[in-house]
Order: sequence, then structure tokens, then C-alpha cells
Amino acid sequence: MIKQLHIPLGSQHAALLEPLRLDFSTENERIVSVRSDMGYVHRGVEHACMNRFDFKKVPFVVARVCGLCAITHSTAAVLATEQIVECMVSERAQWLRMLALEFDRIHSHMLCLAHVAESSGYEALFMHTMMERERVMEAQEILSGNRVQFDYATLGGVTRDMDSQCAQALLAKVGALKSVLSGLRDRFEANWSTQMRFKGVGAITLEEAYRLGTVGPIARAAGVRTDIRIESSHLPYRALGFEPIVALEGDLYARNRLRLEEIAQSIELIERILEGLPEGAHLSKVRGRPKGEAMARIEAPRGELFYYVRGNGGAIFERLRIRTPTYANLKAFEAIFLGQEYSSIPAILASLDPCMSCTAK
Amino acid sequence: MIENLTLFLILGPALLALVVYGAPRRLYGPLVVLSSALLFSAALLAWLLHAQSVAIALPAWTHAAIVLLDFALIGYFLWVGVRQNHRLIVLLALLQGALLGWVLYALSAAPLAEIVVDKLGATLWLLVTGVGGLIAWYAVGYMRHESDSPRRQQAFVAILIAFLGVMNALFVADSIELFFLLFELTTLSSFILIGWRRDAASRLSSLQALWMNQLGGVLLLLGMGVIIWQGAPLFFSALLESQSGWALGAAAFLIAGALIKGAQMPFDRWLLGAMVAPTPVSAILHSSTMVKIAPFMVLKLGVLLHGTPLAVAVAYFGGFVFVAGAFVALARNHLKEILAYSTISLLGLMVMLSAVATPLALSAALTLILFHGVAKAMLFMEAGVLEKLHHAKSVDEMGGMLSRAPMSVFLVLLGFASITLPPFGALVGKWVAIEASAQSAFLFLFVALGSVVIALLYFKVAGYMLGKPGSQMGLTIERIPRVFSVTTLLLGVTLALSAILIAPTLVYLIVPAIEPFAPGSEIAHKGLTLMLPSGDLPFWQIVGAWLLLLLLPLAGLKRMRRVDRVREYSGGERIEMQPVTFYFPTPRWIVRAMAIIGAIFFGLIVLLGGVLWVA
Amino acid sequence: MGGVVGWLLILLAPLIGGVLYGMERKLKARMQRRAGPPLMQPFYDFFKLIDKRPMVVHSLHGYLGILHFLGMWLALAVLLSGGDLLMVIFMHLLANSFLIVAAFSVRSVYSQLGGMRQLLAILAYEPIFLLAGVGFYFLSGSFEAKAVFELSSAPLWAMWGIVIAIIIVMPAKLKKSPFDMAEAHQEIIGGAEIEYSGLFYEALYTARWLEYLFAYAFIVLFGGANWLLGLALAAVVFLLVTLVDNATTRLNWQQTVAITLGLSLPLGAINLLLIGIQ
Amino acid sequence: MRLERFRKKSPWILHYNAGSCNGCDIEILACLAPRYDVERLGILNRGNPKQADILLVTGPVTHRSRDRLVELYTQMAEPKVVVAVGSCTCSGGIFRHMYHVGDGVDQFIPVDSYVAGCAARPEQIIEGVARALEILEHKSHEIERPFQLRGPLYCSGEQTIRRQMAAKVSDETN
Repeated sequence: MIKQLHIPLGSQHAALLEPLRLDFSTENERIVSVRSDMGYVHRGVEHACMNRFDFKKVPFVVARVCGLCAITHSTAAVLATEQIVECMVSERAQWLRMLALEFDRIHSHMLCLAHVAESSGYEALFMHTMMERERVMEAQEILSGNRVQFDYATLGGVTRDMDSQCAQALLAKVGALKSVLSGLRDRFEANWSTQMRFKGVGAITLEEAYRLGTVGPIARAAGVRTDIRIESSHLPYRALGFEPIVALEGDLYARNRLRLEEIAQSIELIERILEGLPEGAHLSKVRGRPKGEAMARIEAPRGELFYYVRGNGGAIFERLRIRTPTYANLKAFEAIFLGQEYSSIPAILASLDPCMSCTAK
Repeated sequence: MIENLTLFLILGPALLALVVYGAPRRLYGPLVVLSSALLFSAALLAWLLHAQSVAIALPAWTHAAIVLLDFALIGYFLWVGVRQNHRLIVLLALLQGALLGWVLYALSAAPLAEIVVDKLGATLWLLVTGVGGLIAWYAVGYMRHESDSPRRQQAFVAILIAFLGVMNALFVADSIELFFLLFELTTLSSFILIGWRRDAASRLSSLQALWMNQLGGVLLLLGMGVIIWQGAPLFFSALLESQSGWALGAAAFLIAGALIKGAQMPFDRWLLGAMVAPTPVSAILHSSTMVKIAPFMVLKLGVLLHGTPLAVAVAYFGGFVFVAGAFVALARNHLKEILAYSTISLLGLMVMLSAVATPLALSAALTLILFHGVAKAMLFMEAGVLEKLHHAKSVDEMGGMLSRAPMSVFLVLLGFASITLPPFGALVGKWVAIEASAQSAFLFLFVALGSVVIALLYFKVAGYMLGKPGSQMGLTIERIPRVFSVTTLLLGVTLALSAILIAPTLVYLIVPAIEPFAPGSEIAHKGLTLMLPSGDLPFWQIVGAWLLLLLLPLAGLKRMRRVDRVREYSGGERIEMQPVTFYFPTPRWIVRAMAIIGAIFFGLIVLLGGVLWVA
Repeated sequence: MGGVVGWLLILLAPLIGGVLYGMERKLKARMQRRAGPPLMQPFYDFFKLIDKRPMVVHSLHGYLGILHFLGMWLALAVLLSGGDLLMVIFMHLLANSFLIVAAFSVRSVYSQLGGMRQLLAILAYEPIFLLAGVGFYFLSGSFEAKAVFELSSAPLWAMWGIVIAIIIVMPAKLKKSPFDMAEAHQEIIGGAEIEYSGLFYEALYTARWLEYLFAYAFIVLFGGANWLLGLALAAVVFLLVTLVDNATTRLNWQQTVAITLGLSLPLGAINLLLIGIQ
Repeated sequence: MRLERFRKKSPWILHYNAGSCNGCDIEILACLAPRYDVERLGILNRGNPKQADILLVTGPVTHRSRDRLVELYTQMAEPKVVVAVGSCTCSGGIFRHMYHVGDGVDQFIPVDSYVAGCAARPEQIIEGVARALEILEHKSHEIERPFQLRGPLYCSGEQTIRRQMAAKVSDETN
């Protein structure tokens, strides 16, 4: 007789960085259904941005929606707001914003990979990845002055300029990271146990990926060629010239490989940015108050981040709407979980890289 | 003295059964207790007094009675087959009749004794009357919860008691002719008792049990035919003395017949079907006594087999059943089914050890026969208690039984522990088994694998009973009718006491019984220390493990006064949790493959019998 | 072993086991390019755990933890006193059974899953250890550990297959990657030990040390009379297990049982067949 | 032997995210990594309140997570300390007075050590933990109770039943 077990995961759990609750019904350990509850971290940031904070402060407030991808939130908010206020952003500022975004992507992807390793019980790889990740954290500190919440993007440009000495230091950091990347890739891909554990696990098909509206690495790992960096023109990515990376398998293994390749790609982009950085002022003055509505799309580490702002000429936004990548991916989670072993769930969950504080805001 | 006791032990139960059946309602309970006590004291006395084998010749008229009864039984089976429109039963009954007729036709008068009371028989009497008597007593209480009329309840208990006589006779019968009759009588009683509840399921199961056991009877008759063909007397003792090939052939048929009675694969179905019957039936027929005919037969003929390909085939067959039975049991859900399959599995182990037939292996086999009998009877009785008082049959329904029925669960756990953990008898039997089977190639691999799977099985079931659903409640000591608690507790105490006294028990109970078959058993004891040729079990290990296992319930009853109580961790949430354990579905093809492998082994044994006979 | 040395070892077992565990943690950290905790860290943990306010889910659960520790010590004592190897393994099962029963007796999914997985881990390693016991019997003619220590030629050479088989299942026994599903910190947060705290967790913690000592003492047996060789082998296995722990992910229970039984059981059986032929 | 000495040497951590932006959480993770390697101080991340001595809380305590926080806190055995990591955890920070936020951990449970910063740096976190350890060494075994969302604490004789110490995680708060 088949009997279902109920295995709860969360809200506090060793495999979770953020509170979130999943209720699995399993047969033995195979998942047959899942219920999820994601709202534990709701703080009401959108509401606060529409009631309490001046529009100039909003980029700093929305950065606190999520610490992992803080810079993407503030950049997206800034890009949207700049369309409805009087402001001239220099080319250099745009390039610096891209630089910060790419650093953010690397550190986020590496954290995700480390978390996947930890969640699948591969502690040494977690340690290794976290150790290499420190280089990126240092690079971010050199660039902006802080490791995590660095409030770099602001209305009219970026908060700090960069001199050549700083550029050299950054180049050295990414160069060092580049040299260790192949070793990391070996440990993720050439190990018999990771192959057993990751291949064919947590897979999603191309058709499902389309139908469920996935974005970011999850979609790309399943073969969907989507990358907001070349789809939108808010930031001059096209000048850098690159192609989105796509994998076909859609499983955990493919997602890991995709992230590793994107890290390599981001390193390359950083090098190109640092080489071709245009001259100019890093910050320009913002005049007037937001009037009208605008939106911005940006490729956050987890996929498409969408901002919508509407101002009525007052100092406070009339409406601010954030649509985060994890929110778009949530629908696919269930499809991915079903039929998996419970023992794979922490690793799968980590590889989906959910950002609950983004989603719940 | 022994002769009188033997007569009492064989015929007494039938008389006592009549008394019990005819007794007024008020008196029948005490009468059952009294008869059980009488029978057990007789068996104990016989065991104590027994010094050497005693042969008892039966008067000539008994031959006629045996023949008459034989044909009456076969006639009854034929009638059942015709009435139930079951062609197989009709066919087998006709076959049995023809074979029996032929055997009787060719039979020359036999000058030998018909009953030989040896130490093995006397030891098995202890098991039959001790455990069987308790089960009969237990059945008095159990049947009160059935919907039967009082008369029918008394009939049920009376049949159980009468059956003890059949078993007693079976273990000392030297005449194979008599043995066949008794074998057929056990077939009859399992047919009647399995069909006791008279519903559709019972009918089907009882018919299945009937035809399979009839097949066993046919094989017995074939074995007898082989002996007659050679013109040899129809006696076990004569068979054991002849060293020629045909004797092996006959032994192969006899063993094959007994293996069916022991529900070895692929004939495991009938024992499983027996779970539709009232629980005492499972306890007495299908765990502690009747199925033991299989290892008993192999044990008895083991010396004859020793060193032949037949012994190898039987041993590997037993080993296979040990693992396969345990594996199949993993997927089962009804407690009684699980117990039944683990019985089949352990019977396989006993058959295997009996076939190995070294003194050590035979000692291990007998140890297992005895202690498994006690433990399994207790487990089945507890399954009955859980079924009747707590309305839980399947393991799923037993979730968190601990908080409702701590006493029953404790005894079930004790039963499980006694089969899987040191220092209990059955485990020591298994230990001796490995030490014994290590000498003969790879048999111990079966023992190793099988015992681990059995441990997995039992702890899985234990897990269900322990896991508490719902809110955290204290234990409520349940009220159990005294019949249930006394009978099961007696068995539990037996298990616990024999565990600490395992060394003397083995030396004084098992070794003398085995000695006549395989002299030179090297089991010895010094105080509580058990000494085997290949390794000792010092007293401190026995006492240590015993204390640990018994310290646990005692300490568990005492509440820790100065320690805080806290809620279980559940990620900060508060959830109502249902106990969980895995289930291990056995794919259909594996079950089929196991049946086929069993059938091949079985066919091989019969074939070897044929070949050896011809050669 | 046996004799005074054996009993001394038995008495000091938790001490030695603690140091062994400390060494393992240190070594693991060094392999991950970390400084790692001090060698005596397990003992610091030990004293801290004594000091915690005692807390149980229900008293039986607490007792079972202590019984697990005592049982483990008993199993170790049987081994170190030169007792019967099969009984050693059964005693070890006895010790583990307390933990499994405890795991099932609380209202926590993780604990019960842990108990179930612990059972499966036993299914994975126990037959191999029994196999080893029989292998020793083939060589020494006795099941006693004492007799193994009198073998002049190290059993290691004859029992190569069984040694490899034991090394394969060693992670399952010590709850190390890739076969540490029974503990699985990221899934079931320690499994059977999840509900223990303070003094009672300490019983499990020290039982873990004894388990280490138990496993490696079993390995020392393969050196026979040449106990230096045995110790060297144990050291190699120690390194190897730690290395593998640091280089693999955790596999799920189906994979664990399939690999351990599918790989090591035939290997050990073939080895035994060869010994039997000789 | 003074057992209190050893509290400092083997602090085990439970980390709970009570609505943080993840910034501090990833820095706590970074503490475990080889660069900062807190295990050399005996610190282990247990992920289990029953075996933890230090509760590292991040986040301003959202309404959904507050009773979970209290529940976890009450499941920790005394002596225990709480470290509030990050500005918003100390006081609500930028989230202060937002409608779904509880303005800091010390509104709910006693906090022993505050680590400011948005996000708090690994060095700061380690320092905060070290400060908390000084306090831990001098704590008694008395039961510490949450300020809010407090359930009853039953005592029968010498035995304390702390099952209801935290108020129920109820459907209304969901």
C-alpha cells in the first residue's frame, strides 16, 4: 500500500538562508506534491517607497529589498526614475553601472554554486567556492567601499568614481579569479559523485520553461535564449558585444555549468569594460520631480528584474512596482520538484537560487 | 513412566479437548488453564526423566485404525473437493488414495517400534505444550471477542488442545505410516481452522492451504513408496541406518513434503492466507508448532543427508528462502502478514542449518526452533491484542500505538529484539548459525544478508508503533484483559530469563537433544559464559547487553524529574505530524522470480530424490 | 588485544576517541584550506554540553540516547577485549538500535527519516562487517579477535578484497560523504540526533567518538600480529575516508545501498571464495 | 573544574533570518568560509536550536516571522545568548515603522550583543559573537523568556515544561 509522508522544509532550516516553507508530500522520499509559502520576509518596501521615502532615497531603499542583488535593484530603480526626471547620465556612469552589475552577477552565482555544493553535502567544495568568492567581494569593496550593500548606483550616475589604480586592482582580482575558475569547474563537473547527484536531477524541459515563464539561468539552462542584457537598451551592453549562454539539459548539472560559464563571461565583460571605460563625469545633477510613468528591465543574476515607477510631480512616487526574477520562476518550482527525491531537494532549491526577500519585498 | 507420560501427552489432549468442549460455559476457562498446566507439567516431567530413547510398540489393531483414519481423511478431502468444486483437491485426494492403497498393498508387517521417544522429541514437547498451552488459554480470551456462539468458541479451543496431541505424536513418531497420518491430521486442522470464520476469504485460503498440504502428503507417500519399493521397513530409524542411495531418494521426497508444510517458497501462499483466521490459529499452527515440521524433518534426516548434493540443495534452498522471505516481508503492511513472512524466512534458516547437519548447526537449528517458537507466538498473540483491543491490523493503523498501548508495544518490541538483538536466544541461535555455516562455503552470506534485512524489517515496524501522532500526550497504561496479559507476559518472561541464562539453556536443553543425532557438540558453559569451539560469549557481554535491554523499560518508566520538557523541532513552525517510515514495494517480477527460483530449488530436491532413488 | 592493555584501552576509549575525532576535524579543515578547530575541541564541546540546562522531549528519548552510548561502549569493549567478532557486530547493532528506536519515538519527521536512513545504512555496511568476521575465521580458525592478533602473516594480504569492501562502506558507518544520508545535515539536520540537546546530546556526541574508535580498531585487526601494520592501515583508511568525505557529495539512499552492496559485497564474496579455495 | 570556561570555547550557532535582505546572511556564510573560518574558534553552525548556544538573528523581524523567532528562541537550552546582526536587526533600520515589521529583535527577545552595519561585515559579526561569548560565560542556567508572544511556562514540582513557552504560531498571524 502506498502511503504518503509529509515532509516540511522550513521556515527555519539548515538548508535555507531565508525563511520559506515548503510542504512536501512524498512516497518514500519521492515528491508527489508540494505546497509552498513564501511570504515570511514581506516588509512592505513598495508601500514604504510610495509613502515615506523621497524619490531620491528610493534607490537606496530598494537596494534593501535584497542584499544579494542590491545593485540590480538600485540600478533598475535609477534607470526607471531617470526617464521621468530631468537628468543627464554620462556614458562613463552607465559603464560603471554595468561593471558593478557584472561583479554582482559573479558573486551571486558563486554564492549559488557554493550553496548548491553545501546543500548536496559537498562541504569542501562549498569552502573552496566561498574562498574564491572572497576575491569578488574584495573587488566590490575596492569599487564601491562596501562588500554587500554598497549603494553604488544613484540618480544621475554612480556614487564613486574610479581611478586607474583602482582599475588595475580590479583587473588583478578578476584575473586571479579567472585562473582558478577551471579548477572550480573540474570539481563541479568531473567528480563522479556530483555527476551522480546532479545529472538528470531537478530537470525542466524547454517546453515547460517557456510555458511556465521562467527567466534567467533556469530558462537559459533549459535552452531558452533569453537575456535582458541584449534585449533592452537601458544599459549599453550591446557595445560590449556578447552572446547569451544557453545549455540544453535543464537539469541541476546544466544550471551549475551555465553559472560557471556565465561567471567566465562576466569576467570577460568586466575586462572589456575596464579597457574601454569612457571618460566623463561619474555623477550629474538631477533636477525636477518625477512626473509620468516609466519602466526599466534589467538582467539580474537570477533573471529579468522589472521596475515600474509613476510620479505625479510630487517628491514621493505615486506607484512603484517591482517584479523580481524569482517571482517569475516560482511557477516552475513545482514542476521541477515533482518526482524528485527529497534528498535532492536542498540542492535543487539552492540551484534554483530563489531570492525570497526579492519576492516578498 | 515415560511410556505413560507419552501416552498422556499424545492421547490426553484429545480427552481434555472433549472435556473442554463439553464443559459448562463457566468452567471451561479454568479447565483450559488446567489442561494446559497438566500437559506442560507432563512434558516437563518427561523431559526431566528422559535418560535414553524409549521405544514403544503399538498394538496391532492400531494399524487398522491408522489405515481407517487415513482413508477417512482422504475421503473427507475428496468430499470437500467435490463439494467446493475444486478440481485440484479432488485430483490430489484421488492420487493420495491410490498411492496409499498401493503402499498398504506392498507393505509387509513391521516388527519395529512405532514410537521412539528421544530427547529431541521430549524437548519439542516442551515447546508444543508450553507455548501451545498458553495459546489455548489465550484463545479463551480471544474468542470472546469473536462473533461466534459460545459452543463454537469452546469447539475452537478444544480443537487447539486436541491438536497439541497430534503435534506431540508427530515429534516422536518413528513409523512413517503413523507420521503420514499425523501429517494429514495437521492438514485437516489447518483446513478447518483457517476456514473458521466461514467467509469468502477464509474459504479460499483454507482451500489453498488444503491443496498445498495435500501435495505435501503426496510427496510423503512417494517417499514411502520408495522405501516400500526397496522392501525396507517403513521407519525413520530404519531409514537412518541404511546408507544406500534409495534412502536418500526417500529422504528427498519426505523432506520436500515437509518443506511444503513449512511454507517454503513457492508454497508460501497458504501460510499467508492463514492470516484470515483468528489469531490463535496463526500463533499455534503457523508460527510456533506446525510449520516447524519442515526443519524438524530435515533435522531428523540431516545426518543421512550429510555430505550429499541433496544436503547442499536443501541448505541453499533454505538460505535462499531466508533472504527472500525477509525481503518480501519488507513490502507487507499487515502485521500478521509481516510476522508470517518472517516466520517463513526464519524457517528457511532453520532448514538450512538442519541440512548443514554439523553438531553446531543442528544446535543452532534447534535453538532457533525453540526460541523462534516462543517469540513468534508472543508476537502473534500481541498482534491479536492490538487487533481486538485497538482495532489495528495493518501497520499503518499502529502509528503511535505506544501512547495508547505501551504494554503491548513493549512486548512486541521485546519479541522483535529477541529475534534481532543479543543476548536473546534467537540471536544467539543466529550467531551459532554463522559460526556453524562459515565452515561450509557461502551459506553464511545468506545468514548475514537475511539477518540484516530482518532487522530492517522489525525496526521499521517498531518505528511505526513508536512514532506518536498528534499532540504530545503521556503514556496511558492500557487495561488488558488478564488472559491476554498473563499469557503474553509469561512468554516475555521466558524470553528474558532464557536470555540471561542462555549458556546453561543451550548446554542443558539443546545439546542433549542434538547429541543422539550428531554426537560431539562442542558447546559448553562456565557459569553464564557460553563457549563455542570458534569463540566465546563471556558472561559480562551477556549480562551487559541484558542489562541494557532491560534497563531501558525500567528507566523509561521513571520520569526525569529535574529535566525540562521541550517541544520537537519543526523549523519554528508548529505542525501536526504523522509518523513516517519507508515502505519497500517489491516489484512484481521480483516476487515472481523468487517463486520461480524457489520452484526450481524445490524441483531440484524432488528430482535429486528421483535420481538418487534410480541410481 | 585482550589483557591489561585491552582493558586499559576500553577504559580510556572515550578519551582516545575524542582525540581521534578532534584529529579528524582538524584534518578535514586543513583539507579545506582552513585552520580548523583546536585538537582538543571535542573535549571543549564535551564540557560545554555538560553545562547546558538539561532538556528532553520525553524521558525515554533521553534515556535511549544514554543507552546508545553505553551500548557503543559495550560493543567496543567486546572488540577490544578480544571477543567474538560476530558478537562485536551484533552488539554494535544493539547500540544502534537504541538510537533508531529513539529516533522513531519523537514526533519529528526529520528524526524519523533519520532513523529510517540509519536502518538503510546498517543494511549497507553490516553484511560487509559480518563478511570480514568470517574472513578472519577462515584465516585464524576462530571468530575471536584475540586469535586474529596472533596471526603471524597479516590478514591484510589475504583479505585484500574484504579490506577494499570495508573501505567502501566505511563512510556509511562513520556517516561521512558520500554515504552520510543518515545524518544529512542539510536535509534532515542530523536525523536521529536532532531532538537531543545538552547532556543527552553529549551521550550521542561521545558515542560518535566511540564509533570512530570502533571502526578504526576493526581496521587494525587486518594487521594481525603485526599491529604496527594494522595501525598504519588504520591511518591510511582514516586519511582516505577524510579525503573522500572532502571530495564527494552526499548520495541518496537508493544510490548508497546500490553502491555499497552492489560493489563491496561481490568483492568481499570473491575474496572469500579465493581464501576458501586456498 | 569550572565548566563555564568551556562555553566560550565551543559556541554553536543557530542562524535565523527574520526578514533580512540577505546581506547579513551571506556575510554570516562568509564567516564560515576559509577566509574568516570561525570553526577555528570552535564555532559550528548547527541549524538546530536545541544544540545551539548562540542565536544569530538577522532582519527587522517581520510579522510573519516573529512567532517563529520566539519559538526557536524558546527551544534553545540555557545558557544562551542572542546576537542581533545588522542595523535593521538592532533597531529596524531602514525598515523601521514599515507596516509589516517589528522594529528590531529586542522588542521580542533579550539581545546580548548588537552588531550594527548594513550589511554587517564578517569581522564585525565575529566581534559581536566574541562580545556575546563574554556575556555567555557569566550567564546562569535560569530560563530566559521572550518579552512578547509569551506562552505559559508550566512547573510541576522541580520539572519545568517549556513546551508552551512561545505563543502559538497561529493562523491569524499568517
